[in-house]
Amino acid sequence: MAVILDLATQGAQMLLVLLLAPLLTGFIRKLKGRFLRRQGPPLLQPYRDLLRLMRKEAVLAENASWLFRVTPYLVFAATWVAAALVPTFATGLMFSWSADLIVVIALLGSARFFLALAGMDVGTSFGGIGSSREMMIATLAEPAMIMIVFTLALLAGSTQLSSLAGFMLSPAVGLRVSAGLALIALVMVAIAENGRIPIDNPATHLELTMVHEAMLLEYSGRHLAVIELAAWLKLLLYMSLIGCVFVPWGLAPSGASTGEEVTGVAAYIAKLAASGVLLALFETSVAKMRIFRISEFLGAALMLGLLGVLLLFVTRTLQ
Amino acid sequence: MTVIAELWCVGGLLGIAVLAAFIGNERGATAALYSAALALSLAGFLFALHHLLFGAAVADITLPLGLPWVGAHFQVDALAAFFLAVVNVGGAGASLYGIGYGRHEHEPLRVLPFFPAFLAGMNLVVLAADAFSFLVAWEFMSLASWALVMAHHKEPGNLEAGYVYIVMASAGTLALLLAFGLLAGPEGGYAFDAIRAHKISPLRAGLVLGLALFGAGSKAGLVPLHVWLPLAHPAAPSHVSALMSGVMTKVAIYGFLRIVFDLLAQDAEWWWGVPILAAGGGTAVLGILHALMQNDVKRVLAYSTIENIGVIFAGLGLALAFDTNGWPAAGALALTAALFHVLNHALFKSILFFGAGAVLTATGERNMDRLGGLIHPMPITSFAFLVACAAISALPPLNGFASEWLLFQAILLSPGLPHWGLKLLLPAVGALLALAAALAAACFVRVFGIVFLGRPRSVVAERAVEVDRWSQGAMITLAVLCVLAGILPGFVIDAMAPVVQSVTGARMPAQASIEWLSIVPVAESRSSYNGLVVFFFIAASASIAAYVIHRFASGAIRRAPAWDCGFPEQNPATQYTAGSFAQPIRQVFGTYVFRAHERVEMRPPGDPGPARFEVKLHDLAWELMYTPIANAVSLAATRLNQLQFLTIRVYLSFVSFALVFLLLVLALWQ
Amino acid sequence: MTGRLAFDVSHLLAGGLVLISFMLLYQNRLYALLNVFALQAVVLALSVAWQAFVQGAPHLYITAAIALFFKAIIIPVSLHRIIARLGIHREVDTVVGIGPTMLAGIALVALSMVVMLRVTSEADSLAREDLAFALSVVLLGLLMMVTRGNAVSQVIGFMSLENGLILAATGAKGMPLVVEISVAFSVLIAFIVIGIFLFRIRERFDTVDLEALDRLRGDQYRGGQ
Amino acid sequence: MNAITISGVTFLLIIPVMAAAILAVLPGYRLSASLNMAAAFLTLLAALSLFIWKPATGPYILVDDLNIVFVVLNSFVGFTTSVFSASYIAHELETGRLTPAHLRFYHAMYQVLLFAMNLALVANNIGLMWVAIEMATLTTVIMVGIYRTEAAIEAAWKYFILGSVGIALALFGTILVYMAARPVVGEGQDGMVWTVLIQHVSSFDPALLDLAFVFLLLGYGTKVGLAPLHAWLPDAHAEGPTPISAVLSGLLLNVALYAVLRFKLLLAANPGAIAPGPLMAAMGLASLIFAGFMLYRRHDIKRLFGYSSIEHMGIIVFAFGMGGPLANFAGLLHMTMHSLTKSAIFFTVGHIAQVKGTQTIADIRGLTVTHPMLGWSLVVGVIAIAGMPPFGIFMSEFLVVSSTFVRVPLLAIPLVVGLLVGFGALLLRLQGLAFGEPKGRSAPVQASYLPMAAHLGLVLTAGIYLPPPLVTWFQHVASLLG
Repeated sequence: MAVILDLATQGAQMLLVLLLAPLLTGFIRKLKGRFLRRQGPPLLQPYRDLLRLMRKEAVLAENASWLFRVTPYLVFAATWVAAALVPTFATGLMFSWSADLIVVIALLGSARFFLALAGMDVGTSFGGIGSSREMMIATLAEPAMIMIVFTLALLAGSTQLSSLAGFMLSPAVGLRVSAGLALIALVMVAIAENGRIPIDNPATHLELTMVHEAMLLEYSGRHLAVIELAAWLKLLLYMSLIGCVFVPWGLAPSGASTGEEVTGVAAYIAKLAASGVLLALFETSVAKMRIFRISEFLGAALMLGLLGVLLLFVTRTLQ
Repeated sequence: MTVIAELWCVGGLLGIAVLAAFIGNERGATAALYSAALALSLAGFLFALHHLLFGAAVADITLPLGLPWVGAHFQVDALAAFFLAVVNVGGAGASLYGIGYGRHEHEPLRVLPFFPAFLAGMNLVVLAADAFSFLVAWEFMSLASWALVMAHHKEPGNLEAGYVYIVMASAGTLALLLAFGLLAGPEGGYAFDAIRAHKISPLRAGLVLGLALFGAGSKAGLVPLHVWLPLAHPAAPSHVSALMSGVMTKVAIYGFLRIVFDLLAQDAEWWWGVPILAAGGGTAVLGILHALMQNDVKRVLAYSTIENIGVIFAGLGLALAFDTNGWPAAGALALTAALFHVLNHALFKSILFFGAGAVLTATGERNMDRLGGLIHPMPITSFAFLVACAAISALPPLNGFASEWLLFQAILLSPGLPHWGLKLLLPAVGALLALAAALAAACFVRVFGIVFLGRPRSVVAERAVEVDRWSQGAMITLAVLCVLAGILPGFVIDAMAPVVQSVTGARMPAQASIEWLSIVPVAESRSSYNGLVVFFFIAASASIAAYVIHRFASGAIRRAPAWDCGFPEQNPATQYTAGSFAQPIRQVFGTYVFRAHERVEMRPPGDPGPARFEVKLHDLAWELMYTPIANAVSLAATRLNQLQFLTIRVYLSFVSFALVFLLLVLALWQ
Repeated sequence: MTGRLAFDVSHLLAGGLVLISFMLLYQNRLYALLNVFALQAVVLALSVAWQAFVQGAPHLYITAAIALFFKAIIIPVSLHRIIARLGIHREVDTVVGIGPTMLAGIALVALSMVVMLRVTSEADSLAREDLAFALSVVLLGLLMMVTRGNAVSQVIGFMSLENGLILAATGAKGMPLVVEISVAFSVLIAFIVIGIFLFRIRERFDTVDLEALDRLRGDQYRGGQ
Repeated sequence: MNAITISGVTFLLIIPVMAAAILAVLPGYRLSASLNMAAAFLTLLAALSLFIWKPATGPYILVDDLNIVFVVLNSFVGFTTSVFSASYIAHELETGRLTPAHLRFYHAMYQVLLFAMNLALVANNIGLMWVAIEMATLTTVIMVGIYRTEAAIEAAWKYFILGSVGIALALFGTILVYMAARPVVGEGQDGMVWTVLIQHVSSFDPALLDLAFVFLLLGYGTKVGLAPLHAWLPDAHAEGPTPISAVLSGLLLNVALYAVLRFKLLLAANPGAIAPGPLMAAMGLASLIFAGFMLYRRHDIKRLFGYSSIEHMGIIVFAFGMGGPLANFAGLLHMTMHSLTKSAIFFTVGHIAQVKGTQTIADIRGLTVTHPMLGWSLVVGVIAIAGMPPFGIFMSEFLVVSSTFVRVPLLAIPLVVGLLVGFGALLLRLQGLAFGEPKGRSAPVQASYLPMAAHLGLVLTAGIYLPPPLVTWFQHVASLLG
């Protein structure tokens, strides 16, 4: 019985993220439009896009290989699994133990790996640009992310997201400099990883500036749809990650009652909305930076992460 | 008795080597000899595995060979058994590959005799249980591999490669020799048992550590002792490159383990982990950065070997740090991670070199910028290669990730260490490793993307055809092993438990019993990873998505010319090349690491001539270390050489000066 | 009383040899050098003969005879011939000037004295003094070979060195094989002299003739590294 | 004078003399060559007979554990070299570098040389030893000059002059030893009989012994080829007929070394005398490092290996200088192995120079392609001489280096550096010679591979398995050497 219930919750979460992801993106687009004194696309536009793309036939370049066709599903699967592993409204999900923060990062890494390969598959110059830049960004973003993980893990003594969240809820935490640094670093990494302004502009197709989009140029129809969905999932994932780690309030503990879980969902949606607003504000208020400034941007994130770790030792050994 | 069985295998291999010297040129000899080598390697592997799994007693035997009053001691304990397994699995793979690949060899007599000898040498290093036999086997291994590097001695650069290799190798051997000299003591107790019994002063122990780090490190390819590796490994025939990169470096690591973790165990000090960690971290990052800058496939792979060696050494340093600071449990975790990575690297690096070899036979090209699009003519090869790329880039659920994950888990235990230095050093090393991992991903996206994807960049690439079944078989088998080790890491860890137990005195909790076959380094609340479930989830969700879409949405496909943002370009030269792919990363790291500077030479407007772009990279290890040494030697040689051209009178005056000098000594000596 | 006398005479002769070695160093004309060397040979013969008499060792007379006839007569004469034949010009070319050479010689003598003084006197004093002189003669001969440029003077240096040896050998009371040794050495010297003649060695030991100089002593071609 | 009773020694000495006499008059190369071989072989048998049938020690003849090593080694290499020289000389005759007259002379001298060396080895009387060594030197001088080219003559001349001075110094040392002995053992005969000396040496006058040793070390050291007394060695090796180079490196150096060792024993047995060890160690080290650097600029293949002989003599002398059971054992082993390996290398090089018609390294490339047998045996030989396993030299170097590093770490560093430098040079040349695009003539060669195969086989076996009797024997000698 309990197993069924657990399975249900797990499944619920997976469906939830899947459903919420487009909505979040739509919400952000809408907001950005508003901030720019525009009407902005309707809130549900992403769903419509998805459905339209799904119904279209997929056009493949002549020399596209099997890898090109498999990649979208792999990317989607990896991202989805990763997103499913991050506690959204409840900790202690059935399979929460089957992976930890490092695995989540690695899953996103494999998604990127295959996407980059797909970008090079057709053999167009833009695909190459996209892949190469994407990997360059990743080489800086990933270590930064690992540093953040270190900070949190050393803080909580665990890389297990549920126990992390649990620890963050506990009074033992208090206010910590390193946690703050980690938060800033995490936000920066999240921006970079999701190709948001100032790193990359998801809305642009201006050849020389695009990174993520350049890899997708050759995709169309259902493949494009799946990949887009994966990208939205990723955004959602990062937001829920920040949420569950740094503002874990409202998370339903393991074996919680349905009531708590409902409140959990509510809190979760509230967090998403909040972070969406923040992101939209941020994106409208800054300009995109040149591609080679990115290294400095992410380098800063990496430094912050490392600093967080070191400070952690200081504070730890002092107290 | 495992040791005897293993020795028989070695004897068999040597026999094959001798036989090969005579029948090497016969028709069908190649296949026969490689098959024999394959059989023996498999036998060796099974014996070792049996010893490892069923925890047989430490087997020991002394033959009346080698140093007369010491004899040749051979021993198989858990550690040896593990490395025997690694060596022989690599050897078996290479032999299997060789059955097919060997046919393309022009001068089989330059390869066939030395290949089994090389295998035998590596086995012997692991089996040896006294200093003399160890060094003999060690140097024999170097020698055999040198001969294999010289197999294609007419190709430009190979002579230099072989020379640098053999000199570095013997420098390393001399370092180990000195180390053993200190360990054995003036009475010359060269047997490992005697050495274990013989306690030495802290200073000397430190010295031994340094020498071992130099000796084993130079063979394994620690920066800055790595310079020979990217020259020699690519020069050899590909299956030999696979052995050298995948297996021989591991034998070097075995040597280091044996000396520092076993023979020196009782003399270890708390700070010993520090230099190893530093070397490991630095090596990892520098190695992979170099790899990203290379255009020769095999060279890239060689440099990536250096990176992985760095990772392994970092793991060893971690283990030593934990051990020497009285935390064997953590040490066990770190050591497990390191050993796991040893196994993994042996597996996927072999596949990668096999793949490179396959490409070489199919196209005759090693330069990435003349390849491309090989995924179409060579589906099997490219698939195996892809798996290996994903594994070496530490992507879940493959084996590379499992070991890296364990390593990170070990690093996360650093706060438990008493010493400040270590506390602060470990996270830094962790950052380096993370950086290395990310760069590795970039590096292998580059390799696979440029070589196998896109459009052919040359005629040879267009004409490529898939390689023979044997080679495919070898690659696929190893790929399967990669996947298995990735999704069922628990069993591997348990298999390594006795090794770790024997070395650190502690072991990781038994994994096989944990539900759902996930692995738990310390405690589940802390961290756990389940490759199987992740694999299952990914497979499930991918196929569900695919099914749903094809079922309910469109499954239609239309082939069309590439869109390429509206202006497609037919010339494959417009694709991203290896160089251009690496350019952003070169921009970021190059200036510090390679003193890279780029020079663009644009024609004036209206001039139809092509623009030139060139990049200069420097390997600082060469410029700061080796060139000065070489210059010094050559200077000394030139100066001293003038003594060759003197007159007899001057030579006589030397004699008389010597005489007068000695007489003076006598006169003044009390 | 005889012991006293024996000592004095042999001492005198040995000292004479050292003195003559200095004279050899002093010469700067080849013929004069030859003559001085002949003189040294004579003195050596005397001292050997004296030793034979004192020690009552008749076989030493043979050595004395060899010294007299071979070294004092045959060798100088033949060298004289060679100089004439090969048209070697008559000066001794001194690589190091006469003065410094003398100083060095004195230093060497002093050195040999010091070294010998360390010898405990239980080895009887006669032998000890003889040895000291012999060592000086040897060293001076060596010095001559080193500081004199042309073949003849170097041969002479070698021979005076060898005189020192004979002096020591005969001084060593009851030493066996002395005769054989002196014979052997004479053969050696004969070889050298013949060699000089055969190979037309004009100026220095190490050129057989002039254009040979470049190709000889090996390894002067520029080969690939 | 009951010294020479009929025994193995008698044959050891008589056979070569008689052979020399016959060969001097015997015309016809084939016959003389085979006779040469036969005589050498008989000598070898005589030497071996010494094991079973050890002669009594007389005032002139001594056969003990120390010199029997040298004697047997000497006769063995003497024999194999004669086999090699048969095929080598045949070729020289074809190319007309040697005339039949020369050949008679050559073979006779070869036997005289063997005789002289054997005599030097079995001599119990230090005077006799001196005479024998001088004889050996003169013989080799003549053989070195046998080609009558300017280069050969100069080499011979240089060898002759330096050798003579060395001889003179050695004689002076010998006299001094006698002087030191006389007060103790009395006048005459006994003062030069080594067995007597070693009994009473403890009461000799140390100062005289020191002085004597200085002269002996320099005198015989010149023959050993220690720097800075080495100058004659490379040229003599380069310009003479290759069999003689082989004998020089393989045997004559050993004989001189043997003499040095004998006197080292004397000194070691006298409490008051200076320790000869440091002196020898220093000279050995100097030679090793010096030769190591000299190897780099060599362009003549035989001269190259001449320098390598200097290097190895340096190692051996260093080992004996270090002393102690391990180092002495290593020294003996190294000496044996070096003789075998180096002569094998010279066999190979001789044939190579003949087929390629040059000794210039730069003109010889890719031997393993054109002449696989020669090329690979060169590779094996050089690898062995460079001290790589599984060959015997590695074992001795292993022992020397490791034992040194424990006892005097600071000495081990220059030692290792020297070894590495030499190794680098040899391998550099080897790769050029054996690999790469072939260069120079590629005519087939009729060579006798048997001698080199035998030598290298022995060296290989020794590297893996030393038979126990040999070991105990070496160990005993090592303990003698203190």
